[in-house]
Amino acid sequence: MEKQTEVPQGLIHFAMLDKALALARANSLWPMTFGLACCAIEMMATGASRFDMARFGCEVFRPSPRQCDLMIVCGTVNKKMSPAVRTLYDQMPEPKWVIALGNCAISGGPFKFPGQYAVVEGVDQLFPVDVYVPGCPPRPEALIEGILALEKKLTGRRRWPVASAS
Amino acid sequence: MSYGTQSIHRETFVLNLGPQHPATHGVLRIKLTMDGEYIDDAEPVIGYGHRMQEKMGENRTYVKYLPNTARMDYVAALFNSHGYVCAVERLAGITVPERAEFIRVITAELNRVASHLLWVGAFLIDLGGFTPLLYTFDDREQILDLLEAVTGARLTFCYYRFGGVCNDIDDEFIAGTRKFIAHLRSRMPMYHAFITKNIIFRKRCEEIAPISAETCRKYGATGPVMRGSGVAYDVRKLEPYSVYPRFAFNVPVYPQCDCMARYLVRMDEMVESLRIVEQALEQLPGGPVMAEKVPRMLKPAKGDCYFNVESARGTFGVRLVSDGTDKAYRLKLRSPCFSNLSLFQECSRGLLLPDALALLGSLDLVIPDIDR
Amino acid sequence: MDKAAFGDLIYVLGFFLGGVALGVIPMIIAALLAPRYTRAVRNKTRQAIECGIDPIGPAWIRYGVVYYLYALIFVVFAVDVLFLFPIAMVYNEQHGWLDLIEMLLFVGILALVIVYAWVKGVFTWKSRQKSLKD
Amino acid sequence: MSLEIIKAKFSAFAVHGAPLTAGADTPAALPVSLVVETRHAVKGYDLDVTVPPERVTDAARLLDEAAFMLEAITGLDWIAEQQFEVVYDYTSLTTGARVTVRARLPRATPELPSIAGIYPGANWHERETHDFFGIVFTGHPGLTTLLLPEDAVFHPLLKDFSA
Repeated sequence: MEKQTEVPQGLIHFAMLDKALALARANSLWPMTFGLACCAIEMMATGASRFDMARFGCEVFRPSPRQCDLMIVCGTVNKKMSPAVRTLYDQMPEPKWVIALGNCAISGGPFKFPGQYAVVEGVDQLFPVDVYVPGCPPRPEALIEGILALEKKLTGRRRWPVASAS
Repeated sequence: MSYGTQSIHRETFVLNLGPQHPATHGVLRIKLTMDGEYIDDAEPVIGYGHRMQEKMGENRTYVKYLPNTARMDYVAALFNSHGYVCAVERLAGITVPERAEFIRVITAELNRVASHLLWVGAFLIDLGGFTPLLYTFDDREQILDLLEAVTGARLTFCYYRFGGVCNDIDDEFIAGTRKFIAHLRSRMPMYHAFITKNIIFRKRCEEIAPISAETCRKYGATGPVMRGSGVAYDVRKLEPYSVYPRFAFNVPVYPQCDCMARYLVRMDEMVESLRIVEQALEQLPGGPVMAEKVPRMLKPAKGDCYFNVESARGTFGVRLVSDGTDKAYRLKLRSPCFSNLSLFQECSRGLLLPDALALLGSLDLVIPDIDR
Repeated sequence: MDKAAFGDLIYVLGFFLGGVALGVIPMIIAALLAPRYTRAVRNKTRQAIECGIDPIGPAWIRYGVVYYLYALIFVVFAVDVLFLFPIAMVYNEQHGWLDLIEMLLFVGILALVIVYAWVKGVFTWKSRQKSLKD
Repeated sequence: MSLEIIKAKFSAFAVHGAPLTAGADTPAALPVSLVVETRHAVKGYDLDVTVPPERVTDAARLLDEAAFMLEAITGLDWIAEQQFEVVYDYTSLTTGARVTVRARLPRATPELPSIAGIYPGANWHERETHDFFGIVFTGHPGLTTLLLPEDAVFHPLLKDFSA
């Protein structure tokens, strides 16, 4: 099955309705509690009181893949774990999106060296990824920026002012 | 003979407390053979977070391996760096100036408090209470601000160097630390009030999953797990390293062997660590923070040595075998969680599933520390 | 059947159809608007969830009788509430306190199920580990 | 049980008549028990004992009676000398003394009795050493892979390992 990056279309779709659906989905992304390694602690810090992902609709961390529509892959996916990660990706209902959090999820990060035998170099080898958040571990603000980027991808409009590069 | 515990033989079924589970804090999988609500056998399957740390120890030079040390037990990363750096210094014979030793102890103990705070939040989530996480993370963020100002990182610090530390602490850090110590001391009664005295928490933790001192010794479980079983084993006291002998602190030990004892040990350890940091700040000497002539391409002498530190989760040991080149010949990392988890199979037999999760939470596991 | 009864039946039928519609229409909307298929890389979409691992062994096995007793207690109180509806309809028409006593009597007798289960030890979940003291 | 008694007991493992080459860093091929006293501050352990491979369980039993704790089992691949070395680190919970027990194995047939019966904690350490080096611990309750994927047949920490 070639990796299709876009959410499959429904039988019927109206322009206005799709815009409304996209807005609703963008503001209620339910991430899956899926901590692999160090980035998981930063994801917890983002969900906790100071950085508070709940301001962007990402409050509810669902443990079961059936009840979440955003998989934040935070940490190193190694070869023993990759069948489980793909199974979880399958078991998530559509529409679903993936954020690759941290260098390990993007490209194997600090554990990528010639002759390495255990790490999958990048989650996009396993399934399509929507937003890449670099960092080792990325700061909570970076994860929130990733979520805003995903919302922009969904609704086509950025709801939050872009940090001015002063 | 009540219905609940009648032991007519029933078929057992296998349940996967799998790699993706909120209670396993990472990618630990436990194959549970269940008889109704009771656990017949719980076999932890590890390796889902294996990241070749020891293989990388052999094909990276000593200095390039420093970031790796912080990515094993990333919740208390400074202890791993401390163990690795001291092992190389012991082998290469580098002496560290006084001030650097003090800074190492201050930052490491702050990291221990941050690690225990994170553990309290995570442990309570395992038992179903979400609110303590928000309080403890709030306090932990203040520590991370302090450490970030000095080291530049929030979680995976690369702060210690062979021969000292890479950045001196300034007065702002010292003032901030003093303010934080006063703040957390004032918060401890609140934590005890709404966690320790909470009847549900006490019902879930008292007399649950006892681990005897003999089991701890046989399995090599150290740290708060062993001190919760009545054994006062603390590397800072038994094999003093760095400048720990100059500080007066006691090692909290609770004889009850249950989850509550391990929780109380960690709560008291936070207060002890604050005492250490306070005394270290008072006796902080001046002077350089880096030894003078540390060769850039470090080639320690041939031979091997062992160094272990008291990490937040137990003793973290480094066995370093060098053959005189700039890369280690063999770097063995003795991780505390590895041995702490190995007793789970024996100690969880016959437990109810929720109690087994309380036991798993009280062992304070960090999975990449187990899988290395 | 005279006119009035027939009129009431219409109400019941309308109410019933409303209920069915409430259930079916969202399913139709979902079938129309939802994405046609779920992207899968290992086509494990239909599989039972076990934390990412294929389930081992069947789940259709003989369970302990304790769970049956829990279900029984639930069913008893579900039926109990069913009988409270008619009482709620005619409550307080003659002497309210008389209805109250009858209702409490009725619920009290049914509550004996819990007492029985409690005595039989259904609610005690003792861990099968021998504690360290003995 | 103080260190001297342990040291005396260990020297009992010495094969009679074998030349005790004191101070030699790599012991002679002869299975001889070499007990070297080291300074804790310099090496990190107090007693360095090299025992013949089949006596590893006796060493473990001896230290178990002395209430020592098994810290770690390290595998070492001396490819130059075609030998494996398995290093057991024991530490005393009361005195803080550390004993390191070493065993040398031929690289072709890495065979060693398992001490999982005496120290259950060694179960995982031995499985991990088997994972990384392929050293077989006879009598181990379940010598399957621990950290590598279930179907892994390679041993990554061997010096001649190439991914």
